[in-house]
Amino acid sequence: MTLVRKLYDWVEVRLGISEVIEKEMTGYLLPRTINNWYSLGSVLLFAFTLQVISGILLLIYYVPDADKAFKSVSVIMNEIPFGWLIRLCHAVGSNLMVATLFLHMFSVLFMGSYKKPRELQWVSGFTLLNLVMGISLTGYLLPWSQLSFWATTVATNSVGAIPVIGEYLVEFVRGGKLVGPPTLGRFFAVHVAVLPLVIAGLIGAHLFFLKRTGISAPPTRNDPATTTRQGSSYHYDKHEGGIPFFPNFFLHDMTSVSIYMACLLGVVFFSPYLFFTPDSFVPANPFQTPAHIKPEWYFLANYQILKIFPSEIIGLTVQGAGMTFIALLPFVDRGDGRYPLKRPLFMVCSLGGIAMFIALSIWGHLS
Amino acid sequence: MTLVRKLYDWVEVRLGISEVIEKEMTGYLLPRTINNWYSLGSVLLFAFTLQVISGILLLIYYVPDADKAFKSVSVIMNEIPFGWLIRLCHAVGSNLMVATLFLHMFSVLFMGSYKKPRELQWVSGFTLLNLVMGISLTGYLLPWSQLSFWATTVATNSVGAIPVIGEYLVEFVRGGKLVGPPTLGRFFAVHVAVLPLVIAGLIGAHLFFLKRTGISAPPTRNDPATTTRQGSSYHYDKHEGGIPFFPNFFLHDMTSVSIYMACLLGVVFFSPYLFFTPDSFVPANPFQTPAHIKPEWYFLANYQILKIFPSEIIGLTVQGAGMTFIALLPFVDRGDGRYPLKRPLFMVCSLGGIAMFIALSIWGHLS
Amino acid sequence: MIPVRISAPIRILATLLFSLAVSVATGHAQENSCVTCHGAMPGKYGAPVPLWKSSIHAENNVFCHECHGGDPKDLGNAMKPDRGFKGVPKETAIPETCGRCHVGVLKDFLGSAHGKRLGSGGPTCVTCHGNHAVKKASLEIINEKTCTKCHTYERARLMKQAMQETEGMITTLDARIESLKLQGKASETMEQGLFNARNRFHTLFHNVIAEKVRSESAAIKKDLGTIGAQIDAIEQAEQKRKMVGAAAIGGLLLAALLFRLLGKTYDN
Amino acid sequence: MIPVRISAPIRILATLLFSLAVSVATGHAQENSCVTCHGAMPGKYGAPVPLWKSSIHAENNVFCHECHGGDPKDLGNAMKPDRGFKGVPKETAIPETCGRCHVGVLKDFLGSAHGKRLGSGGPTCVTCHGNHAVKKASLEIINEKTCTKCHTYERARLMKQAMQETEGMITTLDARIESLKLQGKASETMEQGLFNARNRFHTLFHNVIAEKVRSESAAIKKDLGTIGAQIDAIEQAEQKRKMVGAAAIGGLLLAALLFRLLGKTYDN
Repeated sequence: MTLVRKLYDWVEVRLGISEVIEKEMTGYLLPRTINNWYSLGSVLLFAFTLQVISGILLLIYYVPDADKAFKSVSVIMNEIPFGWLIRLCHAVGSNLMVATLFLHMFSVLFMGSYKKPRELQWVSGFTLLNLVMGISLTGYLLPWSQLSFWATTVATNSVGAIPVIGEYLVEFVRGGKLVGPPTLGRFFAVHVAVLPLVIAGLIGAHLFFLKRTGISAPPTRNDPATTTRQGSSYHYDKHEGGIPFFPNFFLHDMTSVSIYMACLLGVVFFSPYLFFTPDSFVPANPFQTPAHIKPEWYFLANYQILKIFPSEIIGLTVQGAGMTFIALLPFVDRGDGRYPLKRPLFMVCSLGGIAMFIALSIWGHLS
Repeated sequence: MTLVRKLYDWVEVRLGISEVIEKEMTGYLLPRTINNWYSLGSVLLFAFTLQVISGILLLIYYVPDADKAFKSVSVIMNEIPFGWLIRLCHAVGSNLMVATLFLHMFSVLFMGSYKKPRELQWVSGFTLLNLVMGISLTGYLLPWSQLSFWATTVATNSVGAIPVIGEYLVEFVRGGKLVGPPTLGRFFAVHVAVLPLVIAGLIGAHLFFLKRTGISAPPTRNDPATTTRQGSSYHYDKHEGGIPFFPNFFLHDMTSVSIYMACLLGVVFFSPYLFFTPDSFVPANPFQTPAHIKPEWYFLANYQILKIFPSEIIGLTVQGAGMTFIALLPFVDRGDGRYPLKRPLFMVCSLGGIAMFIALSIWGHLS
Repeated sequence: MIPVRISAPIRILATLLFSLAVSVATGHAQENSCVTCHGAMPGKYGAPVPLWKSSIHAENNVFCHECHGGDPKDLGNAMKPDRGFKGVPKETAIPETCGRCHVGVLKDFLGSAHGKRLGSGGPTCVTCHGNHAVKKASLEIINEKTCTKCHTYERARLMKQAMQETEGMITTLDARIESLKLQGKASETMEQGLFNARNRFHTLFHNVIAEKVRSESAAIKKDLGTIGAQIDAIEQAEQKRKMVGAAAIGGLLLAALLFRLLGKTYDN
Repeated sequence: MIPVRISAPIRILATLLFSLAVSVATGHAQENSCVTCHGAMPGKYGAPVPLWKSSIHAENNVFCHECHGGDPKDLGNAMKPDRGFKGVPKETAIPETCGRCHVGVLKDFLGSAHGKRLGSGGPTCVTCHGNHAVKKASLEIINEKTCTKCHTYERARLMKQAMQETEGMITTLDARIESLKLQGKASETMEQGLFNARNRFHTLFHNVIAEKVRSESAAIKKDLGTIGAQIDAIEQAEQKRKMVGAAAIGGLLLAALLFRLLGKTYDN
């Protein structure tokens, strides 16, 4: 009986840890047909953790004050040992995380995993996507560069188009009539505390939903036309005879995480300025509007929608309607079938939607 | 069938929520003899939440920079609407939270609840006490007042007495030879991000241990001389026939939380400067050492121990030994009995220890 | 906070503070050859030393040579004229000697009825303030004994009365502001206001026109009243908070009671 | 960052930038009575207008009256002497006219062999720089055609050669620093160094002593070399990072492969 074994037994007597491990790890069974798209959730958990860790390290030297923010970021990039690495990982990581969230959503979309009984997973997941975009937006202001300042000015401006409360809302968000030092304080608190907590909480809920329902099996051409679960009683998808989460799928997860990390470092080391424009390295100047301020790539479609409509309020309404439609997709698309090739209308709409999103983004980038 | 009922049923089909509620709330039974000391855990959860919320609000206007920190705190106290309330709640709350932690620990001590199979609860709880003292210490520096500056200088100095690595450690903690701007950055990151995360994680572990073992019943004079659980197998303390956590004990918890909150507001409104000295309202000045810098009341015993021993290293060793003893108490005190009046040696040692702690604190305060 | 245009009193204050800081830092506070030699001498040559030691000058590290010249660091040549030694100033040179530091006061004094009689029977600085044992200036200096050395006390009494109340107000406000400050209240503007009012008040002391003293005192008291009102407002806000706080605490204790009672019903 | 002691070139630069900003802000860029009237005139009275419009002066909003005086805002009285109108400057007054703005250059020119012959056959500013169509100064101004108007080209060629390389270095370094800056690298000290070297270099242009040009150019090149070395160091560090990065990425991909293979064995 080794020391480790002794320790394990000691804990076992007190906590019944073997039962927990059985339930969450080795006895948590996944469908045999599970594919690598399913590991994107773990990749996202990893990506979020990486953002938290790099963010905490940045907190040591970053100063959330309009006079000092830009300089403090410059010090981090140039003087603090490995400051450049941590900052680039954080900035590039946020972009890759949003990209991975899109992939995660698309895979769920095409495998029809959002359907009953997993509506709540979809809604919480889509909310998470939006919150992550929000935490990226608030983080964008913090370096207090020309890009930060003007991108935030543009982004907060559009809020003003909301009828009645719009103007009040803009002032509340900015802490004043214009983007300025109070905006930085607000965005800082939201970026480092409010949104991380809300996102962590919602990740918890997302995983809780997942564990209570059981994971979905990938759809196949031979799926029965009706789901096995029509009734009004709760049922946990056990996937008997499936593969265990640990070690089998955990190793899949680790493969995907390693590849994600390789991509992240690829950008950090070989194209570190992919997500920066020259305006990112000029301190914010409220008296000088740069020529071409564009939001981050994942906001380009929204930006272009606002631009192509004659009035901002129409643009906002269209966006709101689109977002609501996506959020409520499981309640709209209630058919039983999940195999995409058997659902032509769904395929046309989804692919069309994605194509439109990409087209709008490119248009926004070029215009 | 009302709308709420419909919604509940909808969620029930998907998540089997009734099972969760049964397990965690109405079916989670506590011993009938449970007393109000048991609600201190909930009070502490509430206190921690309050610190997190008030802390996030303070983040909006606080600037963690040596040039701006003091002024920003002054602005919060004098200009921001309700800034004074939030800041006082945070500062007073930290003191009350430490006090409540002491009470929680004493109740566990005298009810012998730390004994097998709950050693891990004790160890995690004692670690939490130390972490909360740590988060208080790091928060103490942030206003960058004379008190902050010199108390931190004194506190970090004593680390230097550790042999071999002491000097290196002091420099690492301070980010330089002396307390200065880099120290503020470090303490800020630790205070707002590192320690809150670690504490939240450990609270999770503490609750997990609690839920796996089941809660202890208060000891009585008539307890059997041997515990019911001598074996080497895991057993959950069900307390069959006990009262449910919800709503019964939850209402006890709410009573205690209300009283805690009343105490907090009592200090905030009627003795707001109880935990401040005049030096708290003078900006930090590295060239002027104030006459009587004392640590917060909960560090006075440690401070006095360091002072009464001829060399700092002996003082630190004594403290370390004492702390280790308390941390490992369940492994030292392994007897079966839990009813304190039947354990004279234990009573003498505990009361003696507490009396010594209080005496040292008073001595430290007066000296 | 120091205003951009630095007035004479502030300059003096700054100089005092600086010299104080330097003296303390270099640690040679009371050691210099003047004190060493004269302290050991009997009679009139040694007498000034203990007097000086009890003075506000000694308290603020203003040394012998600062009035009498000479080089306190060089025992052998301390009193040589080529080291700037001046000895006892002539009566008519006294205001100028004191005025080297007390710039604003010199101007006020020379313009006053007192100053205009300098050399023709009028008082000099030391007539009222004494010389070596010079004390912190206060209203006590205006008293029957001193004033009646030259003229009747009547007008002086009127002036003193007019100023007494103001002096009291300043002292009280100073204490109140200090206590707010030690509670972390923003007191900069009030402190600045009081500082200005006190300076304005101090210029009155050497202006010996009763009517002007009365009218100026009234204006200063008005300013002080404004500051007092600001302090009152802060203290009233504090009182209001206490009332809201009491209500909140009452509510919480009531809630605690209700939770307890509700809990009881479930327990049974 | 502006150094504390502000040298003449910087002062001029600041003035230029300021007047530029003001002109742009007030939006009256090219409208004034000089241009309005003369632009419509034929022959020699109208000729300067298009020339000026193509000049660096027009580009930087330096208008007719700034050399010729007069009041461009008052059409009727624009050319009255009492409005400061000067007309065409006399030959000997030309350096002084240009030197009102180009202060440092005037000093250099007057001290040079060129300047010492002012009025006795030597060149003035406009001999080399032209008058109305004045272009941005560059090494191109030193050319056989211009110089041989007065003397042989031999020495001028030597000077040009000595300066050409420096000019190239400055241009290259400027571009390299700019590119570092757009990557967020700390470039302040290098920028400051280049700014100083460039100023020092510019003073050489009006000093027509071949030996001095050569020795000064060498010293400036040495300074530029130091800056170049700093940039090299940054770029090398970047290269080194890339290598470490490549290794890390390789390691991760290998790990991915191993995890995959291990996963396969469990799956089967």
